Amino acid sequence: MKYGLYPGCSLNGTGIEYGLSTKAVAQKLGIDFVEIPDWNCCGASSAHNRDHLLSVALPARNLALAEQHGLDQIAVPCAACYQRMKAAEVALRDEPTRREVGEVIEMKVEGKSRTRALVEVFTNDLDAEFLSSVVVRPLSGLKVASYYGCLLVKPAQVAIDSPENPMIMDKLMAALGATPVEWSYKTECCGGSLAITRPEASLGMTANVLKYAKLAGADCIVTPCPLCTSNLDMRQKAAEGLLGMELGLPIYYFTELMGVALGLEMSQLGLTKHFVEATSLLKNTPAAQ
Amino acid sequence: MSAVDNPKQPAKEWEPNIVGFACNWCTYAGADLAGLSRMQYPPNVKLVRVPCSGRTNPQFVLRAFQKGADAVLVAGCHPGDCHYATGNYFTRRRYLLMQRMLEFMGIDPRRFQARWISGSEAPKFRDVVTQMTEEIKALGPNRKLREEI
Amino acid sequence: MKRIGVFVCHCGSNIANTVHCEKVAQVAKDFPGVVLSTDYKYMCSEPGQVMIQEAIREHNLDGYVVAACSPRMHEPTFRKCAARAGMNPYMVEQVNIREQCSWVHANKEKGTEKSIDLLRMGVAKVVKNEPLYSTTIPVTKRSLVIGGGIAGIQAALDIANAGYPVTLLDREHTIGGRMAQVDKTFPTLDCSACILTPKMVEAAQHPNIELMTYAEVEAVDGFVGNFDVTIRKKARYVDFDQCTGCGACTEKCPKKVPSEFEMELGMRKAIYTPFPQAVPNKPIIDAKHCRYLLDGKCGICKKVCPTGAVDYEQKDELIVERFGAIVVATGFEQFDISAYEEYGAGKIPDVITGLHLERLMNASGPTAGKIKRPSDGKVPEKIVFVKCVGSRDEAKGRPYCSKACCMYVAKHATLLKEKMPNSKSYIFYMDVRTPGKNYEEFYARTQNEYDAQYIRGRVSKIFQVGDKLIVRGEDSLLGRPVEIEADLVVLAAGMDPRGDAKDLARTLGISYDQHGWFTEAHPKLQPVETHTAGIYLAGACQGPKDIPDSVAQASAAAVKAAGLLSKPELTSEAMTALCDEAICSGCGLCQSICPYKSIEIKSINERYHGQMRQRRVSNVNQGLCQGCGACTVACPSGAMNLKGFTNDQILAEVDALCQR
Amino acid sequence: MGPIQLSMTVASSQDFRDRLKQEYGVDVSLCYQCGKCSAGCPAAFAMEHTVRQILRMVQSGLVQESLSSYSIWACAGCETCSTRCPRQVEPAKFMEALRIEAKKAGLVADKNADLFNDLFLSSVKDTGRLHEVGMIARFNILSGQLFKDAEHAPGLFTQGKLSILPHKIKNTEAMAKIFANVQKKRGGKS
Amino acid sequence: MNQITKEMRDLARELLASGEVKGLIGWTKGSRWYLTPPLFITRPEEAEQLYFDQFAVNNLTGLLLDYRYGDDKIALFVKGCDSRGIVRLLQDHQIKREKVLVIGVPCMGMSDKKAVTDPRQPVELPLLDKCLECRYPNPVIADRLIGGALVSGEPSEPKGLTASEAAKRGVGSKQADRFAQVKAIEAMSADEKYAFWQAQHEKCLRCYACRNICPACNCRECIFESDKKGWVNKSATPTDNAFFAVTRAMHVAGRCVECGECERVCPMDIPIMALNRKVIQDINELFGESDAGTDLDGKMPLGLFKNDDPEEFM
Repeated sequence: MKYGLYPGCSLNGTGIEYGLSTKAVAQKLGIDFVEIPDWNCCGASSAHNRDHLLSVALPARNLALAEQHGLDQIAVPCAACYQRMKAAEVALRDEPTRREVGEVIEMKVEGKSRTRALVEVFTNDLDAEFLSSVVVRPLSGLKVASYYGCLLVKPAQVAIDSPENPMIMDKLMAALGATPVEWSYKTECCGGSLAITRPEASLGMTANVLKYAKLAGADCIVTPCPLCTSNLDMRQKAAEGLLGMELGLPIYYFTELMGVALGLEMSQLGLTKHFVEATSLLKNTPAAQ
Repeated sequence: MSAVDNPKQPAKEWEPNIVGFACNWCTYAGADLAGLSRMQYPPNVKLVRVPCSGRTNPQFVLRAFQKGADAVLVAGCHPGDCHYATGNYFTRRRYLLMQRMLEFMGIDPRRFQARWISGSEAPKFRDVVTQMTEEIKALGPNRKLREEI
Repeated sequence: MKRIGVFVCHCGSNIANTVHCEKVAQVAKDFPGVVLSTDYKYMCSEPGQVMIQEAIREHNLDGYVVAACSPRMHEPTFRKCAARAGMNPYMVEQVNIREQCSWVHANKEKGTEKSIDLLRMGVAKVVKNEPLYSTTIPVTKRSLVIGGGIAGIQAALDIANAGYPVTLLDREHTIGGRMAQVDKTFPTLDCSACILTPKMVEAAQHPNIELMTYAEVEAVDGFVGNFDVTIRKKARYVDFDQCTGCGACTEKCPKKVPSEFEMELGMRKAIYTPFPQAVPNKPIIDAKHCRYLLDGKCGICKKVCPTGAVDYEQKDELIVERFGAIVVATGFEQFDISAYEEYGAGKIPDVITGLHLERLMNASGPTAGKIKRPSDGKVPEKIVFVKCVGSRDEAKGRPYCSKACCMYVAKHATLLKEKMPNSKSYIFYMDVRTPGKNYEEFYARTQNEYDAQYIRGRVSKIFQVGDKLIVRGEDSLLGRPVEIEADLVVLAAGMDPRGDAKDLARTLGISYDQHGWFTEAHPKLQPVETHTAGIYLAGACQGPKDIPDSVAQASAAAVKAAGLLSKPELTSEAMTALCDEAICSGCGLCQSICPYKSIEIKSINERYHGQMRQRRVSNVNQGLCQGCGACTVACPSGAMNLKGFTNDQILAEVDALCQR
Repeated sequence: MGPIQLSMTVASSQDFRDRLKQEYGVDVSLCYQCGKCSAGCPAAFAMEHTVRQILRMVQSGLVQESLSSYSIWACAGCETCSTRCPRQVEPAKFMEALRIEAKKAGLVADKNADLFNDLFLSSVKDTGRLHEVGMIARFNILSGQLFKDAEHAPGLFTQGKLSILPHKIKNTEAMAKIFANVQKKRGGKS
Repeated sequence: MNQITKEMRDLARELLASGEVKGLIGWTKGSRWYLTPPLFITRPEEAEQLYFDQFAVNNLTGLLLDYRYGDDKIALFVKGCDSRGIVRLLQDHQIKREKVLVIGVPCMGMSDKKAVTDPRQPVELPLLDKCLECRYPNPVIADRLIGGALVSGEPSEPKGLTASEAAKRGVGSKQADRFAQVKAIEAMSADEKYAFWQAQHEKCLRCYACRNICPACNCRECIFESDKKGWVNKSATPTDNAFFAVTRAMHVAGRCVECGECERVCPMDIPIMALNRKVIQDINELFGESDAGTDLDGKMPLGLFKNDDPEEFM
């Protein structure tokens, strides 16, 4: 299987463990990711607040580059990038928009390449049975709250699963041997986009997500989004202060947990780069012994 | 040989003559509603009342072109709303073919149009008639398929 | 050449303002066949009609054209006018120079010109008109009522009381419908069963009513006055002639199934009656769950039946019966709440619907009238109601108001307070709609006397934390988000058309709207008729309704049906299709296209070169044909023609419009 | 301050509503004020007016007030409201439209958000990518919050999550062109 | 004498002698080497006149219409293309199934006699275009079969005694080009199209040869010959000819069995099949693929509808 890969800015920065684990897991599963050459920032989280055309044009250049290199499917790990890229893909289905955007980026763009969220590629394109069959260290006993965030499931035009109760990652976790917990904050916003400009508001939202995961009995949270992860991970201490309760919830990228289940080294997956200590929970699972 | 012709007046500007076949229950009623609502539209489309759009034989359309109509409109109830339950479904099939056949013969597709206009769609009736008149005005008189006078 | 008269109407100033009526009449004098052309202020007025009648006699007219308003307005007037003067009414054509001319064109020259063109068309047509006559057809004096809910029962009783036999058909195995599931009724709070069951029994015992339960309509042929209806009588596996309804079989049956009647809050057996007051009160076997019918094991019911009524070999039976009129009263389905994922609907057991609550409140329901929540049987204290679930929600494909929910929620809140004085109801609403007699007063009492807290706003999310349900909404009057920790949430689910309503509509040949509600012939003036003569609508199948509205409409439909049955015979359409047998080659292309199945192929004998031979030709049943004319277009040879809209007439109209 | 002169405010704001519809595809007349948007809004607690109220302001013609509202900047863009809106008004798109319009009208209430957007886009414009460290550092300096999140910095560096030097794409000219062309389309100078 | 001719004569003799059929329609060798016209016989001894070769191109099914009201059972020979005409007549109730005995023959492809340069000099002639485009070389319906013919209701390869010859001659080799002419005309501008057809309509003599040979044109009285209907001027003006051409195409819409006989018999070489193929192409695209006259139970595309037919008239 061959896909174009749009890593996005975070995977070289705050989401470095997402980048590492994605590449490691892909290699292990025999999936060929070709990074879109010379890709640029998709414009999240600012372009759409300034100019609609700009917010389509920035991702459109990436789509045009993908087309040029014959990449008809582009896997996008970052949920924010996915939403912007997919929204641009949808907007480009309209002929006049396609023309206008073509003039802006001064490149031909036909809108042939499909934007795919990485989590969807790893679940829909891979047989669940196949996945279970390659698991060498099942995550038995690990109670995981799957946290999808907003950007993969809203709005409807770009959604990869139900906006209220998505299951795609829960099923993936089950295939890895973990126990997905039922909870109601799967798609509630963590406030990531406000983290810098309105930190207090953002923290309130982050804290709620963490609280309900804890109340649902989860040992940890798994996400497909670098924004959510850095928010939930980096600010968990502050959230504990705000809530007045202890949380201690490691925040994993789903690729990290896949990597562990597939038998990869934790350091190779970036698991040592977390704020909330993330390795001991996995070492303590019965499977690891 | 319009009867109001006044020989003293200069020749009038050419106006398109458009024959419309309208089903009694929807489009004809929609046209009546346009009147009741005092909507204004050009007088170029004249309606022949038929019970159902399904009564409109393609040969009537050919005859209109032959006798000098500049365009023909066939209009009826929306599929599913036919007073006779299914008539307009047959209309739809027949005129999908007829429209293509006329285009194949070299007739500009704007000169033959079919439309669903319900009894409540007076604005749509007005818009269709207005737009069609404007289109045909731009196209000029129809010479194709017309009999020699 | 026929002698034609032309009458141009001014309609006061309605036409005359933008059309030179005198000029139009003047020009028409030169049209071929016209022997008289005149104009008048109001042609439809008494003096106008007298003028026309005198002209008919004086000028010995064969036909006339009146240029006036729309024929949809006054065609019957001018036809009758002709008849009074001894002229066949179909020798009249009306040309529309008001709605389609004077009212839509401001320029008087152009209006006049168009009027002349239209009039030329009318004259060209009327010259080719022929006298037409209606025929009469007999009426089968029986009525079919489809659906045995409160609307169907009421319609059947009213028709039966008017003296006509009625077959009351229900697909379920008892009549009673939705109302049987309801505990109490607003705004009087009488017990639903107490007012419904007597009517069910009355229907069953009425000498003019034949009850046909567990049966469905398969096909409908024929037309008003004579519908041939194919009915499937589903196999019940119990011979009702022998069954005494003793209940031994139900008691011994080992197979338990969630009860549909109890909204799956309780169980029933595989051989069962849905509820104690069912009519007929005899059990049937549910073939989908019966162990014997599924794998041949068990057979206990047959063993215990004292009369040998259980018959596993019973098969569906198809019968064809003829009816003069049909009343459709198939009701509604409750909206499937699982579309509201944000409410956890269908996932959280304690998020229920109004009908669930009805069963929980009902003394003969699964909890014997104790309000216990489905998850753990706990008695709820804080109950949240959410209105407009599956109503007024375009995103869920339900833009319409379901009409009954505002009142049934008020009723629920009142009854809960009565049953559980310590409970508290919170009701999220967008608007409270109470347009019914004593409805507003009831709603006021719900707030004042029964302590219900009304909160204006739509709920956004419901989720479970521990054994509580968190309900989040905005109190839009406060402008602040609010949250309630509830024990039970009742979604006031709206009404949906029956899932198979569209199929039935197609079978009956009636129309339906985009949702599947059956369409009345006119929203104001013909609210119970359909576009298909002889088929009437009663109850919620036409759109959401509460019980009083359903019953009122049922009686209205019954009057329409009885009125039809009371006629000695029906006058058929005069403008029908007619086949020219000399030309017809009997190919049958017209047959498949006819929506009324009014075309048959018959054999005729004719003399040919001195020998008799047989030949197939189409034959139009003049009683069934409604005059759509689809057959005329299917006929390549032009053998099929439509009286009043003949090929010749339409061609003449086209020619006249093009001749300028 | 007397009552709102509705007949004036509604009439004079029709252009604005038309523009929302044409340019942003947001038709505020669809909104029947049910409040489902605000009830589900995770940031509602940080807003002085709920989304529904801002929509109402625009319906009633209080355009100025809506644009200078702080609430539109508290919106996290999570689209929950748009997903649940029974009338498909798309409140999230509406809030986004107001933010763009507020910027145009010079009515941005949240200076931090404005600064953030400036820095974000200038990073993208210059290098083609977002340089997280550079942007956050500059934001903190310019917004006068020198030490915000500073406690995380050592961790971030040692984890290799923050690189001091920005990543630059090869074809930075392409970026400059995109920004210039958008400007041109908007009728501004390139 | 070829094998198929021999089998033809034997079977004809047997059928007529036994009285199983009252008459039989076949082909006979004509006055020139490139002519094999139709023949109607009633007596066993006439069977000797029957003949079959690559010039037996006439579709005989239309001739059955002369016997449609009779009580006599008639036998006739059909090639693959002809046999679809039988289905047409049966579906249109013009003949009774029990009154016709259909004998299927295999087909080697028919030669184009228009290529004859010297009437006295027999030469190898090219195939007719319609045979190059042939999709049904085998009978779709038959009561008897000769020459190893096989019945097939689906498009198929030529079967039977002449199979290899048919393959060699290229029968069906240009199936894919069936709509080539339609596409070529569609590619023209509106004025070019009109000029193209106007030139055809100027040639038309209104001899009705096309109609007379057509198994779908089975009306008892054609509207173009009906004097009291006033549908169309009988004179052969271009506009009336256009009216005739379009109307005929619409009348056989969904019913044309693509035997191509109308175009073959046209004395003025008007590309009549381009019109029929245009309709067939559009029906296939709009309402789903179907081949008229291949299935006795098949429904006529214009006699039915689907609720979700393409919608262009909103």
